Amino acid sequence: MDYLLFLIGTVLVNNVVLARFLGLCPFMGVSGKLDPSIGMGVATTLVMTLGGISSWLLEHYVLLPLGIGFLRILAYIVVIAAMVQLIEMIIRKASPELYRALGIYLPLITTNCAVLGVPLISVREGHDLLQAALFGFGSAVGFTLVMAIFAGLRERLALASVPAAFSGPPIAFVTAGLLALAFMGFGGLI
Amino acid sequence: MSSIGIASGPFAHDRSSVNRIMLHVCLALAPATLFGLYLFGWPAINLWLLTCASALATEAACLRWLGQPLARLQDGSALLTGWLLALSLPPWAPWWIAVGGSVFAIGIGKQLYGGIGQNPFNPAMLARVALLIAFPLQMTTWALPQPLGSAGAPGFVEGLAITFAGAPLADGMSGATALGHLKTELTLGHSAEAILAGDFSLLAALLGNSAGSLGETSELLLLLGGAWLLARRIIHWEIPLSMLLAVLLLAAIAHQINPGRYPGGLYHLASGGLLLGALFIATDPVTSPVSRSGRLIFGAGCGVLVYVIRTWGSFPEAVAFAVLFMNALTPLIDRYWRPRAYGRNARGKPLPVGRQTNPLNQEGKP
Amino acid sequence: MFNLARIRGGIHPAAHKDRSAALPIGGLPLPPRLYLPLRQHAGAEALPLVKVGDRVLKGQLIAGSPAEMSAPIHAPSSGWIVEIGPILAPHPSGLTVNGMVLECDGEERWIELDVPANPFDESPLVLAERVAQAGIVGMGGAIFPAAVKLKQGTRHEIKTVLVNGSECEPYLTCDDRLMRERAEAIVDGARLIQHILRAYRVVIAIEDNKPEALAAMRAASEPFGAIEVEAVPALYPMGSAKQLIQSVTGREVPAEARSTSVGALVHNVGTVYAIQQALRHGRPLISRVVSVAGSCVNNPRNLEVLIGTPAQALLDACGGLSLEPQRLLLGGPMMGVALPSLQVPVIKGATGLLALAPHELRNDQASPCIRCASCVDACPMGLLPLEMAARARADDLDGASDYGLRDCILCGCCSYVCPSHIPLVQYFQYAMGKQDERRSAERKTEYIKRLTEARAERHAQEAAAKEAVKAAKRKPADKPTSEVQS
Amino acid sequence: MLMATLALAVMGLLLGSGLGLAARKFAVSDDNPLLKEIEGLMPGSQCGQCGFPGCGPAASALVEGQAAVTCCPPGGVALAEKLAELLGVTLDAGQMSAPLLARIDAAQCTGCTRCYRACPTDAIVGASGQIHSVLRDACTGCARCQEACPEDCVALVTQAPTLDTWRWSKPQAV
Repeated sequence: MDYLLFLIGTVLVNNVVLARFLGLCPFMGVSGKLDPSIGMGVATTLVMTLGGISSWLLEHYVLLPLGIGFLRILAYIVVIAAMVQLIEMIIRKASPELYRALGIYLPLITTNCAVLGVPLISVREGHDLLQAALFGFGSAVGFTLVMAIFAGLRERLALASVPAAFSGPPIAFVTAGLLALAFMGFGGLI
Repeated sequence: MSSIGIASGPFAHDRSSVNRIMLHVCLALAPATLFGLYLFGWPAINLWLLTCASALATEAACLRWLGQPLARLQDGSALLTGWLLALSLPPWAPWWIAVGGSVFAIGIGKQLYGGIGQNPFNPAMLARVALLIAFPLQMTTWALPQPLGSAGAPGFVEGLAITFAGAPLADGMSGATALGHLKTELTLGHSAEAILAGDFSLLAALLGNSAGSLGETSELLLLLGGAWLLARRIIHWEIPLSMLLAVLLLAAIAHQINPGRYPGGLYHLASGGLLLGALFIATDPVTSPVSRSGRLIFGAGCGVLVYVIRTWGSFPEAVAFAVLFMNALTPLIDRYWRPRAYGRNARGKPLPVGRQTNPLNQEGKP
Repeated sequence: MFNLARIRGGIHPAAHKDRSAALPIGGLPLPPRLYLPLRQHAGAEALPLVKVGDRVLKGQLIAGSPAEMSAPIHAPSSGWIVEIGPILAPHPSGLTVNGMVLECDGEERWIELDVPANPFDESPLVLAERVAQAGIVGMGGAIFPAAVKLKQGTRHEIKTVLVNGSECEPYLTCDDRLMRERAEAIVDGARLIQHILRAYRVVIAIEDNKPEALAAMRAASEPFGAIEVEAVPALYPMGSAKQLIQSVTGREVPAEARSTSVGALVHNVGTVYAIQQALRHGRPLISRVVSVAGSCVNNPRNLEVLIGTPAQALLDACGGLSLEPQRLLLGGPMMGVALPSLQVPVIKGATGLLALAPHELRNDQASPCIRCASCVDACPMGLLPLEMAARARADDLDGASDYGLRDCILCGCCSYVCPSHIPLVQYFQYAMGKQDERRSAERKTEYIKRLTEARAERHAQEAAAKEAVKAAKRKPADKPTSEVQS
Repeated sequence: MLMATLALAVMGLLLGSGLGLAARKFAVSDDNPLLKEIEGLMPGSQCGQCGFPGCGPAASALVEGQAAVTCCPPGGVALAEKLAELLGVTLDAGQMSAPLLARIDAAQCTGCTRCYRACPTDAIVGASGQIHSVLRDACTGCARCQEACPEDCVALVTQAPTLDTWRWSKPQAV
């Protein structure tokens, strides 16, 4: 039950995009169409969950025992970047379709600040291994949820007659703000 | 190779129009509004007039600025937005809440997206949430009902002072809403049953004689208006039904488990803006799904969120948040829950040729 | 009644049928000239078989069908062919179509008709061929060659022949009057079709707002057990084949399939009557019943009209116009088309001629969609008209297709109920036209590619042949050596 | 310090070799399938209206982004839309001009067969000494015949709409 609440909390209440403001570049960049945004979300979920686990292992079995915690950011980046490379290769081999859909955004996952930020937050909060994994997974699910919602909204906006001055990114930013407003309702749930 | 100006059929029409729909909704809101205005007196009347007028003014300014025909003002949508916003505000709120809310609702919530029909979020609820977060104090100061002409009721001039000069409410004049009261008392460790037994009267709540925003007080009059809209087929039945059922069901289950912590379904139904939301706000066609299954899901989602946020969240009232969140989900619902097309299965594939059987109606006479 | 399935959606437009339905089918004086488009049917244009100046007799074949998917055209009256060339088409564009102009001599002299003895003794294919030769097309407005449908039907197991007497379009009463006045002939025609298709049963489906037609058809079909007359609810678009099949048999025609795949075939009562006339009396299709109605017409009624009669003559026969109509329509107000002028002729698929005043018409001032979903509720096909139109507007043709454009029957229910007065059907027509354009461009590219390849191959062969000739010329000199080698 | 350097070096070594192995295991051949696909889409009449020597070079120019998706008049809007989708660019349909077709002025034609021989798609029919005419369905509007004609009697014209090519226009925007 605790873990379930923990998960809901990470997905909705402390949503990685709308409450922590991490991962904003893919949030704006890949959300034009629904299918790629869900693909991006799935890829990110994979990376973040694995990233959560591997960085926890790195933290507790390498960095802390060796007393080199100050290298945390550097080490995390190296591990996560390597993992993204690996996943990119696998996707390219397994599903050229998905690879073409995600295009240049797959390497972008490396520089998705959420991918680095989530493990760092996880360490700061002192999670255990399961919590770290859940935290990574939950954050990514929250990310995917928001991506999907936002992509759905943007697909509709593409058909709306938005005034010329606001069409495109401006109205997308306004919408993102209003979406965050809607998510504020979850405040205090956990 | 083209045909500019050549009209295509059909040439007949059922004479429906957007402004008739909007005016029907306004008319359905009228009884509950009039009663609310009577209950809360002159400040409420000022507030209501101010909100509607500033909504119309904002709409007119935006139409002018965007170079659209001013005749669009007549479609009644801006009036309805202002009206709904007024109904969701504390009745004695100061003037700038009304004006600011209207400008936000029409300007950002609606015209920024291109005007009527283009907005993804319900403008009135957007404004209410924005106001609630920006001005929590003003948005949660509830006047107690003081019907026009009753002893303590403010007169016309005092009403103006309350609305425009920000005259502070006297101590005896303000109170908490039923939901807010319950929330506060629960955190103090009292049991729900005891709290409700002491202060909550179902009958008063249904009739509307309790603190709250202008439009959420008289449940019976709201039901009356909603039933009329349903009968005129202006709104669909799916959203109100599934939304109310979801709240009732969750409340009943929770009440069974722990009556000391969770009040029953009727309490939820009769308090706050649930009925106003279910009948008039969630049913806004622009921001709700178009298919029947989609509307059922939308309503149920609203209901669940209302209950969850009311019970465990930090806000005592949740209709606005729930509606906004489900508004955001509407494009996805519309995409995945479509009606089944003739000759196709639910997933959009053609029905198999030749091996179709219908148990209800075989070939030939039964 | 109780075994009828409910169809989805649909609308109940005001019928406006009373005035024209009250009067019997009338005639009109022979017009001086008849205008005969060479294409009054779906498929290939008919080819003229006569020359300018030729004298023709009533019922004489004057244009033949070049393909299976076509229909021949017969002279509606006797006279001379005075012109073969472009004439104004009964089409909203106001463009012309190839056609013939027949100057009537007023004698109405028939050609000698080949009257078959007993059609029930003949084989189905022979009968279907006779229908083809009579130039009969779907008279409910679909203008699909009737014989093609019959021949397709003979290749499938047809359980139910549906005779479509629903006539769901407002204003139109031509089928209603035809059923009241010529019930025996229609029942006879239905039996002939049953014979051709070897169908198990025939259902004559009539909307329940036509009690007289129902009574007349019931009386006429009394002696024949296999023929049922069924009242279907008055609901537009009940007359659409898919909806009628669902309503009567309870089965849906699978998407992208024909109605024969569920063992049903639908023919309009007008078509059935024309088939009966052809098979019993040898008469080709040269006239039809047309409803002349609308509030601008002085005396709305049904007229039996020779094909090719200009619209103006019909209005004159109904007492002329009481006021200037806002719009002239060929067909009903839901699926009919606006006419460019009163000079256009009546064609085989013309069900009605309407002269409508402004108060009977849709408001042309569209406002933005408010997603009220009225169109979704009204759509008899279960589609999402608002999404289709939004995508058509953004030129997202694949998106529009995905939201149902591929299944749309253009019935217009969505437009009828739209509170924003959005011309949804025109958006669909536009998108379908674009798709059509795209397809024909693809076909052309394909064709050009084939031509280019063929040309390249021919050039290669020619070059090879030249090379061979050259080699042959050289050969004699080479010959001795090759012999030595071998 | 040493520890930190060592740890990072070991990590880099391990991850690098892991990635190297993976790259070998999940290797994908790198030739561009796009080029073939686009070549297949082109009309193949080598008419040269795009400004490239033929359909093949045009396809590679398209892949490299040197040519606009609207460069092929014979392919029309249909081809442009497909190319735009394949290449991931947005198409402004307004850029496409209406397709032109050749028309031979019968009064001036001497039946010299030069246009007939120049036509890359065999769209001109007629024997020597007889008046030639153009087949609508096969003409790409490439203007080769116009260049070849000694009498200057070939004109490139837009098609007049007929009932078959007439289309409904988009309703005026709301």
